[in-house]
Amino acid sequence: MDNAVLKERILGLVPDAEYQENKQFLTFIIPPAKMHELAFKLKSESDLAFDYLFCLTGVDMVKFLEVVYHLESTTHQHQLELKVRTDDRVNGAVDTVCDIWRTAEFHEREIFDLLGIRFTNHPDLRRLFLEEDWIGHPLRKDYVDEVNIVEL
Amino acid sequence: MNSFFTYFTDIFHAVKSLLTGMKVTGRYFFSPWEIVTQQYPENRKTLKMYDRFKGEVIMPHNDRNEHRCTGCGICETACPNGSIEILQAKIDMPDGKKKRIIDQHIYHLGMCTFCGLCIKACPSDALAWGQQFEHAVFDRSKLTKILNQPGSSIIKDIVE
Amino acid sequence: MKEIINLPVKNVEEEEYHINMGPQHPSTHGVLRLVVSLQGEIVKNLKPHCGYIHRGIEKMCEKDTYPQIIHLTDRMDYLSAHINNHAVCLLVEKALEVEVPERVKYIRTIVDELNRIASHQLWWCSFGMDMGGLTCFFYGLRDREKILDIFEESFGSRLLHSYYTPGGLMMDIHPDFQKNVKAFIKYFRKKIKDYDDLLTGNVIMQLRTKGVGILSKEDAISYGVTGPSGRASGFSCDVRKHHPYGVYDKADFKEILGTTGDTFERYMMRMHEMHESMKIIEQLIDNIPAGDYTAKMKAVLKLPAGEYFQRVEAARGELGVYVVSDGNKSPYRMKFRSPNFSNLSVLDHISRGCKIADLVAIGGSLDYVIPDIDR
Amino acid sequence: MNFSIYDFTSFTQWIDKFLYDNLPAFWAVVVEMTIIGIVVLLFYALVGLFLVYAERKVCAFMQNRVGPNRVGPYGFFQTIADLFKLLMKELVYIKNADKLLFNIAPFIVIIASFMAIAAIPFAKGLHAIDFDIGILYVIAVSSMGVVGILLAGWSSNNKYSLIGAMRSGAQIVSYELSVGLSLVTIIILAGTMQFSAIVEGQANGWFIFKGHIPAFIAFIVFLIASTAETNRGPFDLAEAESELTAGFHTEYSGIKFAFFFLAEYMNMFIVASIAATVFLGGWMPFHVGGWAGFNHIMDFIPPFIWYIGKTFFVIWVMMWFKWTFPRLRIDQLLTLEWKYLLPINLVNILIMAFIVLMGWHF
Repeated sequence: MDNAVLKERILGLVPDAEYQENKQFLTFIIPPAKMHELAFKLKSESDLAFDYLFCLTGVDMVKFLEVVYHLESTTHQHQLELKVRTDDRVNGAVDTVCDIWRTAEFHEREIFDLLGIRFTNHPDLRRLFLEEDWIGHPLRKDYVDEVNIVEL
Repeated sequence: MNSFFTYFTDIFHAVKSLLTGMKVTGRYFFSPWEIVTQQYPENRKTLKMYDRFKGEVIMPHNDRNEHRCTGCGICETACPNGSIEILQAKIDMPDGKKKRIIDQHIYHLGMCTFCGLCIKACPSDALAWGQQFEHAVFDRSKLTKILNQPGSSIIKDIVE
Repeated sequence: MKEIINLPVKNVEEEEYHINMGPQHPSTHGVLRLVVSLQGEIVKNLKPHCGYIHRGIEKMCEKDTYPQIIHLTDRMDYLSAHINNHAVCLLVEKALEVEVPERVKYIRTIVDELNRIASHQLWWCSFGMDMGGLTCFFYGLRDREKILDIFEESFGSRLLHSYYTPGGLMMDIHPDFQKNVKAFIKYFRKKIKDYDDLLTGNVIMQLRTKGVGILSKEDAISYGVTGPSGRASGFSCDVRKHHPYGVYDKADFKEILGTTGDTFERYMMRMHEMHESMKIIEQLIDNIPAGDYTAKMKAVLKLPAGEYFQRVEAARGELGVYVVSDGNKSPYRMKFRSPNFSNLSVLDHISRGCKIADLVAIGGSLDYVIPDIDR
Repeated sequence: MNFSIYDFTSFTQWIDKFLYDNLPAFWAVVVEMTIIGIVVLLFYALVGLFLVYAERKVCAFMQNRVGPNRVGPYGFFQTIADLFKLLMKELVYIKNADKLLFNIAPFIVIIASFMAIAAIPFAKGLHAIDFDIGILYVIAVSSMGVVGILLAGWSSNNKYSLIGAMRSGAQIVSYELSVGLSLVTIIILAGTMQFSAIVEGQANGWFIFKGHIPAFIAFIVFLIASTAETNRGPFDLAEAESELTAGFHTEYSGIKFAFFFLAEYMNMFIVASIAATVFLGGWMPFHVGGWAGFNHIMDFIPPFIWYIGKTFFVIWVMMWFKWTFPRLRIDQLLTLEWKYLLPINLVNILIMAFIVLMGWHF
C-alpha cells in the first residue's frame, strides 16, 4: 500500500488524526484516547498488518510530551509514524500498546523511567534503568542534576 | 525394531561427533608452533605498534624545541570530553601589539576517549598520535600532561 | 489433634525460590541482573533488571555536536562499533543531503562486515563458554585477533574506533588493508571448520540446543527480535536487504532464514552469517574505487529542523537512530533503538519452563551486549 | 637385603622386620602407620601440585596458548606459588551457615581420596595395604566424597551451592553404578578383587587386550563414568561455572577451597590409577608376544615408571575430554547413564561372563 492510499486509510479510521509533513515516513498525530483502538486495528486488519513496532520513543517538547511510534508491516513492507501528545507533565498518561506489540513493554518502561510519561494498563510499569527512589526523569529538558551532569 | 537400530546409530553418530571434536583439540595439542600468544613484557624491545596506533595525543617538537601550536583552542572545543585545556598567555610583540600565544596545552589522558577529533580539527597540525601505550600509573594526577615542553616556542612560519 | 489435621499442607513440589543471576555472573556477559524464579532446576519466570551500566548516552548526545556523537555510539554495542557509527553518519548525511564518495561507501560496507564477523566470533567464543566448552573461547579470540590487527593497522585502535565521521571517514585505509583482508578471509575459511568440528557438530551441544527456547515467528515480530535471533524464527528482518545502505545493493548475498527458531537455529544463523559476510567482503574488496575518503563537509554541522530516522543492521539486529533536530549543532532529542534491548525483552517469554542450563544457552544464543541494552 | 627398583617386596618387608625387631609390636604398628601416612601425604601433595600444573599446561596447549610460564622454568613452580597464595588467604566465614558442617565438608572430601590411595599398588610390593577386596574398598571409599560435596553445598546456605550439591549427588549416585559394573566385567575375567592379583594376572597381556571387545567397552564405559564421578568436564555440573558460578564451593575460600581443588585432582588420579591397574596392566610392562628383544627392553623400564606413565596417559585423556566438550545438562547426564551406559554395561557383563565360561579369552 503506498503512502497516499495509506493516508486515506488512516484518516478513515481516525478522522481527527492530524497529518504531519515528514520526508521519511507518513506521520500522524493521534489523539491519546484513540491510540489504543487504532493500534489494534493497524495490527489486526489484513490490508494494514502493521505487526512490527520497530521503534517506540518519547520526546519532551517542553510544551507537551510526545510518544512516537514507528511501525512497519512485514507483509506489505509499508511504514508509518504515529505520535501521541500529552500536555500534562505530571500525570500525563497514554494507553499502553504492549498488549498489541509485546516489544512495547520494555520500551514503555524506558520512556516512563527517563521521560515520566505514564502508560495506563501497562502490566509492570516500574523504572527500568534507574533506581526506584530516583527523583525526576533525566531525559526531560527541565531536569537538573548538579551532581551527575558535568557541564563542560 | 527400528528404534532398536536408531539406538545404536545414535551412539555411533554421537561417538563420531565427539571424536571429531577431540581431533581438533588433539591436533592443536601436538602442534605447539601454532601458539599465538605474545610474551608481552619480554618482547617489549621488539614490539612495534602500527604507525597509526592511537596511544596518546602528543605535540611533536623539533630539535630546536619548537612546536606548531598557536593556542587557537579549536581542539579544546572539538573535544567531546573536555580533556584538553588551553591556557593562553599574552606577549608584547616588537611592534607594540599584544599577541596571544600558548602558555600550557593541558591534556587529561584519563578523560580522553581517543576519538581523534582534536587532531582532525587542528588547523596547524600541531597534534599527533603517540605510540606510547603503557599508561598505568599509581596516581591519577600523573595522567594530566602538559603537551608543550617547557621553554618551547612556536615555529616561526606558522601564521594564525 | 484437630489443629494438626487442619494445618495447610504445603506442597513442596510447587515451592518456588528466587536466585539473582548477576550483576556479577559469568553467563550474563556483563552487568545484567536476572531475578530468576526457580522450581528445582526449572525456570518459572525471570525479571531482567537493567541499568547497571546506564551512562545516559541519549542525554549526553543532546550536548554534543554530531561529529562528537560518534565516539559515544562506539560505546553502545562495543562489539559492532563501526556499525553503530555508520547509523549516525548515514543519518547526518541523509539530513544534510550530502552524497558521500563511492569509495567511502565501499570501505564502510567492508569494514562493517569485518566488524560483523569479529562480533560473531566473539559471540561464538562466549557461547561455547556458556555451554561449558572453554576451548572455544580461545579459538574464537585467536581468529578475532586477526581482524583486530587489520583494524589497528588502518584505524589505530582495536575496539572503539571512531573511524566514520559524518560525510566520510577519519582517514584513508592503510595501503595494506586489501591485502590483509584477503589474507584473513583465506585464513578464516580454513579455521571456521574448527568451529564446526568442535562445537556445531558436537552431539552434546546439539542435544542441549535443539528444541530449547523456541521463539515463534509471530512472537519474534511482536517482541521486535531482530538480527540473527529474529531470522532464526523466520522473521525476514535484514535491513541490508529491505532498506539497503552503503553498497549492499551491489553485493550478492543471501538473507538466510531459519524455521524452528530454537537455540540451535539461532546458533546456525550466526555461523551462516559469517560465511555470507565473507562473501560480501570478497565481492567488494577488489572493487574499491579510487577517490576521496570524505565528502566536503561544513566545519559546523547543523541539521535542518525536523526529525530523521536511520536503520542499519548491526551484528545483533536492527539498530535505529531517531533524531529530532531544532536546527542547532546538537540534536534536540536522540534515541537509539538498540537491538539488544528488544532481544532481551523476549528472554522471559522463551525461557519459561526450561532448566538453568538452558537459560544460559538461550542467553548465549540471544547474544546480548549489556552496554547496548542500558546505553 | 637385596633392594631393586623392579621389586619393592623385599624392601617393604625389610622395614617391617626392622621395626618389629627393634620395637614392641604396638609401637611398630604406630611407627609404620606414621611413615605410611607421611609418605602418602607427601605423595598426595606432590601429585596434586603436579596435576594442577599439568592440567594448566595441557589445556593451554590445546588452546594455542603457552600456559603458566612466569614462576620457575616453564612456570613449573606456579602451583607452589598458588599454594602459598591459598594458604595466606583469609578464610571467609559465612553468616547463617552451618559452621560445623561447613568446616567439616572439605575434610570429608579430602579424607575420602586419602583412604582410596592406600590400596593402590604403585609397583610390585609398593602399596600400603593389599586387601583381597581391594576394588570394592576403593569404590566404597571414593564414593564417600559425595557426602562432603553434599554437606558443603547444603551448609553454605547459598542457593547456587545447594543446586550444585544436589546435581552432584544425583550424578555420583547414578554413575557409581557404571563404575562398579565396568569393573565387575574385569573382575569376572580376573577372578579376583585383589589389586596385586589383578596386576599379576596381566603378566602375559593386559586385560584390555585379553578380554576382547567387552573389556574394551568396559574400559570406555569406565573412563566416561569415572570422569563423571570425579565431577570433571563435560560432567562438571556441580561446579558449572557458567551456570552456578562455582557450584558447591562458591562460598569457600583459602585453604578450604584448596582442599576441594586438590581432592578433585586426586580423585582424578585415583580413578586413572584404577583404570591403569585394572585395564592397562598396572605396573606390568608392555609386551608383544614373540618379540623377545622388544619385551626385554620393556622389562628394563622400572614398574613404577610404567605405572605412572599409564596413569598419566589416562589422566591426559580425561583432560582432553574436559577441554574439548561442552557441558551436559542434568537430565541428559542421567539419560546417558540410565539409558546408555547401564544397559550396555549389563549386556557387556553377560558377554564377558560367556567368554570366560567358554574359555575364549587369551
